[in-house]
Amino acid sequence: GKDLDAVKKKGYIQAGVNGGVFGFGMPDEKGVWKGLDVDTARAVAAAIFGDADKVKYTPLTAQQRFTALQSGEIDLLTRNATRTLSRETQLGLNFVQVNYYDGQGFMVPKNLGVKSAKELDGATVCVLPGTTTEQNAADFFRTNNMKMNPVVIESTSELAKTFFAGRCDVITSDASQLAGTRAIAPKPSDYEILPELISKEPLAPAVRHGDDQFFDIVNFTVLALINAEELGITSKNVDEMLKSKNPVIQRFLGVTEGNGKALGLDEKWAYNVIKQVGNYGEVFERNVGVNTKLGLERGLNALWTDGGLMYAPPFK
Amino acid sequence: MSDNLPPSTEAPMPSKPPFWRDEEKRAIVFQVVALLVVGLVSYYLYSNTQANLERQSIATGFGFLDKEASFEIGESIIEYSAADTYLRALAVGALNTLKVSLIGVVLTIILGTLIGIARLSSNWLISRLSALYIEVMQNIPVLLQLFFWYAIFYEAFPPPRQALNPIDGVFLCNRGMIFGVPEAHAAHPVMGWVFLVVLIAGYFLNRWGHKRQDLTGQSFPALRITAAAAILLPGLVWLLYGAPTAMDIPALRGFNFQGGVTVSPEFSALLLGLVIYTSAFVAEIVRAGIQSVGKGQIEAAMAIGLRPGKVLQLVVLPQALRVIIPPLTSQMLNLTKNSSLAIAIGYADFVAVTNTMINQTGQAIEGVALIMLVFLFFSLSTSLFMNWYNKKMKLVER
Amino acid sequence: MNQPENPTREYLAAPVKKVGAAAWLKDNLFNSWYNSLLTVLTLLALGYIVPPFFKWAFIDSLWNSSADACRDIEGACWSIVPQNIKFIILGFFPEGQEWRPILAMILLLALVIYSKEKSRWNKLLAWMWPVGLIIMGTLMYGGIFGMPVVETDQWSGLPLTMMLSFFGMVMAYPLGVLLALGRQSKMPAIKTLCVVYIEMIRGVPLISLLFMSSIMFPLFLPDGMTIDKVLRAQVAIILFTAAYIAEVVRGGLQAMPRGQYEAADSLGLTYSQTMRLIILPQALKIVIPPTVGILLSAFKDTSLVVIIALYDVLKTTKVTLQNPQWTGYSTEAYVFLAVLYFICCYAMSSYSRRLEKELHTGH
Amino acid sequence: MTDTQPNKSSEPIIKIVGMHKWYGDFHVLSDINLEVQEGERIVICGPSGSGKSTMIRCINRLEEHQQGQIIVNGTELTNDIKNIETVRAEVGMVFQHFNLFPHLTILENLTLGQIWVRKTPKKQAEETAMMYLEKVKIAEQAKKFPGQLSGGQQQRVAIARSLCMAPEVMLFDEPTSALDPEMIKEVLDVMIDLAEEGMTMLVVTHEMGFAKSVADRVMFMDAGQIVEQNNPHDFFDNPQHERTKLFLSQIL
Amino acid sequence: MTDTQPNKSSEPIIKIVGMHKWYGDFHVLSDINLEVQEGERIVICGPSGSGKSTMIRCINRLEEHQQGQIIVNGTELTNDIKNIETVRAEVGMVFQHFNLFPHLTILENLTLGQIWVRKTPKKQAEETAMMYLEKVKIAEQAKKFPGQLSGGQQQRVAIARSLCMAPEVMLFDEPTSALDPEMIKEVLDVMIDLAEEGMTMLVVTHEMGFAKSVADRVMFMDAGQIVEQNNPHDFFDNPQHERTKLFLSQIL
Ligand SMILES: Nc1ncnc2c1ncn2[C@@H]1O[C@H](COP(=O)(O)OP(=O)(O)OP(=O)(O)O)[C@@H](O)[C@H]1O
Ligand SMILES: Nc1ncnc2c1ncn2[C@@H]1O[C@H](COP(=O)(O)OP(=O)(O)OP(=O)(O)O)[C@@H](O)[C@H]1O
Ligand SMILES: [Mg+2]
Ligand SMILES: [Mg+2]
Repeated sequence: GKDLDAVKKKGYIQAGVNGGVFGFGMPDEKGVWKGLDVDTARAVAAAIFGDADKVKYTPLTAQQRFTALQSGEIDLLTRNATRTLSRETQLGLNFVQVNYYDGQGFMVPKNLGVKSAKELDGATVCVLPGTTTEQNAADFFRTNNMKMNPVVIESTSELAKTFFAGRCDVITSDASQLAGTRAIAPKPSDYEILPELISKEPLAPAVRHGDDQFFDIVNFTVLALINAEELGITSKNVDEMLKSKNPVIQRFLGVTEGNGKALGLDEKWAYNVIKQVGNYGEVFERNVGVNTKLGLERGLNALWTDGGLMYAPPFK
Repeated sequence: MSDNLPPSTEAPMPSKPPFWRDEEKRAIVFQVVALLVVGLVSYYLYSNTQANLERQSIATGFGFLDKEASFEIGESIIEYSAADTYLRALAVGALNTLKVSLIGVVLTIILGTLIGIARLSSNWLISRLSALYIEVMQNIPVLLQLFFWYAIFYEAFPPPRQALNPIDGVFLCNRGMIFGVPEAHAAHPVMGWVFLVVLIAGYFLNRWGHKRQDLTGQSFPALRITAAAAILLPGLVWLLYGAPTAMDIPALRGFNFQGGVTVSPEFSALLLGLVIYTSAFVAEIVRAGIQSVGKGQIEAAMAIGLRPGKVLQLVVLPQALRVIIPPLTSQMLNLTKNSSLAIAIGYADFVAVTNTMINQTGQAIEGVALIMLVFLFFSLSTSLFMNWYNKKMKLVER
Repeated sequence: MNQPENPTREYLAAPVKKVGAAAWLKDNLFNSWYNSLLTVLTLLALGYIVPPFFKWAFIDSLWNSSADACRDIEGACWSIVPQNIKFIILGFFPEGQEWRPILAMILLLALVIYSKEKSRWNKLLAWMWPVGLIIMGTLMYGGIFGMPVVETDQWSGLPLTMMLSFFGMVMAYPLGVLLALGRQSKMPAIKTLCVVYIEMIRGVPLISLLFMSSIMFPLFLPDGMTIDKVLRAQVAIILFTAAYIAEVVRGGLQAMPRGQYEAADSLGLTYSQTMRLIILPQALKIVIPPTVGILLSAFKDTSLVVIIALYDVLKTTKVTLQNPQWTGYSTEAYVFLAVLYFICCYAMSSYSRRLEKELHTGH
Repeated sequence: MTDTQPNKSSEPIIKIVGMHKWYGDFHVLSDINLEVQEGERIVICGPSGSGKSTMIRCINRLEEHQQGQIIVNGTELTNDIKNIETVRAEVGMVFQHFNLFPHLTILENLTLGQIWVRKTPKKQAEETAMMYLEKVKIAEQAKKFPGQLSGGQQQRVAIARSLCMAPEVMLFDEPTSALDPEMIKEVLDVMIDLAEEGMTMLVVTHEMGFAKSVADRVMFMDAGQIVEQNNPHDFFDNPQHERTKLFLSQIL
Repeated sequence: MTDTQPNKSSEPIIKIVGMHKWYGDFHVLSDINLEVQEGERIVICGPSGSGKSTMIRCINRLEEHQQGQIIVNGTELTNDIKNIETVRAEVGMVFQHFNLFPHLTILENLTLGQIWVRKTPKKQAEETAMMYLEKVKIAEQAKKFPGQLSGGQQQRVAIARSLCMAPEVMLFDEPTSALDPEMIKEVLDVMIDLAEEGMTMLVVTHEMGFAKSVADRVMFMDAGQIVEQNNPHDFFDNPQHERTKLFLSQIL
């Protein structure tokens, strides 16, 4: 397809990322991009070029992101965008496999004594202006016949500080962000995330309409990450796995040829992805897992075998 | 005296040069070309945009404005809830912008004038501090200053449960300043009307006072009398109605104070930030204006025996104003435009509301166009007024 | 006139002037009752603010430590700056190539300092600026002399701020002059176009233009054609700045006495010669101080590009603050930025004031 | 010093005794003693920088003196604001550069002081103003603004503005030196009229023709001191001091 | 009208026929007819606002006339840019306020027109410039800036600047009225020199001594019309019109 050809001709992928969300897409103090979304883009580069470093990043605001993809400024959007019907249809985008299942939640200071979001009538709510965060919060309060006072601040760090200083009673955002926010609290144990999730936010990378081959590659790259975890292949053991007698693994890693050709890639594509980026579990733990500052549980993002939603189709 | 005839046809007319060397015709050709170029470029961009919108199947038009906004806005002058339309949400934003700009402009002029005068003070400390204030405030981006003031508001004040209560009915906490207002009572509208009547009467009294001064030379304390009446007469009405004292006192209920009137920290921080930043510029303008009035003018005024206050009022200020007004106008416009940074500290101004709207509807073109239109409207109306005023103030010269 | 010494003249020393600290205080701080009151109030206010701030900033503070060490202190954690300085100042510029933006900034600084002296303002200098900026651009972009290419999307931090404002200024200047001339023109169509442009641009906030450039501009272009993000922001800044320059230059043009035009006309100079040789050299000189003022606001205003996700110093600082380790220390980071901006702006503004004085005493 | 007081004996309207003034360390005026009788017309001349302006500006306290006494019409000039106002209302001053108020019409320029200082009713103030405008022969310009008048006209307005306050004394500081030759005559004519009406006048000027024809006394200042004063006849024909002779030889 | 053309017969270098000019509705110049022969020296006088400046400014198109013809050295002044440039290069103008270019040195002021209009090489232009500077006797000031010269010197530079363009005609608009009396002489001397060399000159001035000694013809204008013109002798001694008589009585 034309997008894939253009990417191959350029020799790198131009990826649109958030640029300001720790754990998902943000440069570190050396200016190196880090995060789950970033690793997704790197995986795609590894699949196409055999080199995960063949990515250039374009930080985008919420308003810019879809136009940037439509106008061809970027090839791939991995910027924690929620997959919705209208975006797929009206905006001319194709979302691929979800790489993070999120949902909007609330966090409160424990000393408020609030145990459920339903008890928040009349509360002052700190809101990060996402695309639908404000709307979701308003909808939730309206359906439950409660009143809210929003305080909408553009930047996560400012918003977090404001919340910790007590300007708001409660903060609402995607659950992934809430966990991160709690992590940076002066005393994290003083805060708790309420059980309700008031929205479904399946975050997925997206490509333009019009190049199905490129769509397939991106889609299966994400799935390959999940599949590798299912198969127990990690970046550490992938070389040994090459020698595995398991035909599923052989097919997956390209020892048995066929998958690569079908996608129009090198047969070693999945091997490259896992070798250079790791499987989904590794990516998750590295960027957002319990041992990071964000400290997120796998939850919905665990493999289906562990009670999560991550499930890869057979690679054959 | 020469006769005032229109050009007659008898005298020889100047002969006509070839058109390419004719100044007037050249000018016409040049202008037509310029207009054509601008037109063509606009058309090109327009047609590209149309094509792009079509291709990406982006819906355009302002039809979305009467859809339900379905988001809440932190503060509003008019009634608003998430069930209202986008149009109303935008109106709330525009009013919020207007509110912070208007109050900001007034405070900025007052503060800026004070500091500008303080800069000229003979008190070393005061003039140095004003100079420092001006330097520091002018040279730090206003966005950073907004962060600073906002942080002060939410860090320095206690949470609502430990709210400061300096005077009865007034609470200070990190939710803002909440104060009690008298509960609605039949006396209030009457008091309002009486107040208004006193003001109008005061205006005429003042005019009468001037006339009397013109006639007799005696000045008349019309302002003082009006001020006294403006306080006493509504008070009298209040007493006549049986002195209703019921107050709508804010009380902590649930998470927040209920009742009373709240001034939010976001509004206060934005107002303070804008006022302090802009007043530094205004101070410099005022200082330059005052200094632009020649020493000779002041000496001449003193030489006819005017007191210092009158020298300032009758001679210095009217002349300084002419120098001050044009740059002051641009500073007022800057303040209005800078209020669009509100989004950084959570005040729901027009830009912030429009942003949310763009996020929800994806109508970026319309949103940006609306922002531009609204600000253009604010700016142009201010400029028009100021130009009119400036023309009025202009010195008549030969 | 050399006066003969006047025999009757005896010079007396001035009446004894009170000297010493006490007299100075009396003269400058307590020379009337309200001045005394003001002094006392001011001192009280200072006493209330300064010591706690001093304690926070200098006594209880840490200057270069890990983020964890900062958790236990009361005062400021300045460590956030040295620990992240590379990213805050230079952003994404590739490792190993840092010397390039640093050299470019030094070059710019040298150029600015060299231009300080009024005596050096000549044709040579007028050429040095564009050439200098081109060299800086080349240094940043690379691609020759074995310097690897660094795409504009990796330009960030302070160099980006400087580039946006200085390039913005240099490019906006001629455009602004043309607009000013257009606004003074006798041709109604040209005049109207210029007036509309200037008033439109001045009437809207810069952020709406930046929005335009980032969100809407791609829609203006034919399918598949994209323009570099930095360049788009740069264009928005240029268009914005040009409108302001136009107004300043117009002031200078209006200050030119009619006699200068007439003298030039009667020598037989054409319109463009008159402008180029007689009017503009004088008019532009008059407006140097307000022009520096515009440069200053351009410099401060570049901080608004955060709104379209360009990584100027403010954005790099904000990103640093996104890192959970450092999120709590935004005050310190912003104070650092404020000082950085203040130093740059103060240098420029005090220079412009000196210039104003110099130009004033000149003829 | 040759002292030729006119034959008047009453209390002098201006009395300066041992007055000194410094600008910083610079001793501008040194031991000035001067008595001016009512109706006297004094012309002050001297080289540039000799302190002429400073001296007459001290008389209505536009400058402060540091030593000695200045008594105007019985009121001594001290820091007392009340006294200063009294004196200023009695002493009119005409400046070299007119210093009309450009934002007010000619008429308003003339009524301003009357209304705010003298508390005269506006109508009456306007009548007075028109009277003086007629006296200086520009009544028809009353509604114009200063910027619309020629220099000579402006200076005449400035004189009228002072006269409106009905001052006891008029001070003129080089009133004609900013004017074109033809306008000088206009202004001098007005001043001669005034002199003939018996107004007390102190005039700093180098118009020696004027000095000769109207002055009761001509004073010569140099280096902050009054070097010589005499009646015009003796002053011009028979100057006593070398310095005066030199000065006169240069300007005549 | 008494017409005393000098005894020359060739085609006139300036010819104005039935020229009218309006400012808006105000009829400034009415039916002006004038012929100037090469080498003629004409002095124009008249009361303020009578249109003297306007008339000579029409001659090099600083003002546009609406009716009638102005022909300079065979070229008619119309909207044609080419013609305007031709005429301006042939007509030099000296203004009351000199209008030197303050940002250029004296030398640069003089070479500017030569280099850009006449396309003379710089070196040659400088030589010409120095020659004229010597003629007006300020060659030693060539490297200075206008702000550093006195008014009289500036006006002489302005004259030299015009001369550098080797004009056929020189227009002077009250060239001495912004000057001090002593400087007036300097400038008049230069103008007399020019007159003696046979330069065609139109001079608006009220220096009647100058008019008497050098003018071939003196013109009196009033209310936008040429009221009277004559040789200086007859003009001053025997003016025909009442208006002229009145005017002369005032200024002489
Ligand atoms: N504000 C001031 N500070 C310091 N020195 C001053 C000040 N004003 C005037 N002088 C000095 O005082 C001296 C007397 O000045 P003054 O103006 O009285 O002279 P003058 O006799 O009026 O001269 P001129 O004829 O030039 O007006 C001069 O040497 C002047 O430089
Ligand atoms: N641009 C203009 N617009 C309108 N009226 C003008 C303009 N320029 C001059 N006038 C009027 O035209 C008349 C003639 O002006 P002009 O300058 O030619 O007079 P002048 O004879 O040169 O007077 P002066 O001796 O004062 O220089 C005057 O009444 C003047 O007010
Ligand atoms: Mg003086
Ligand atoms: Mg004239």
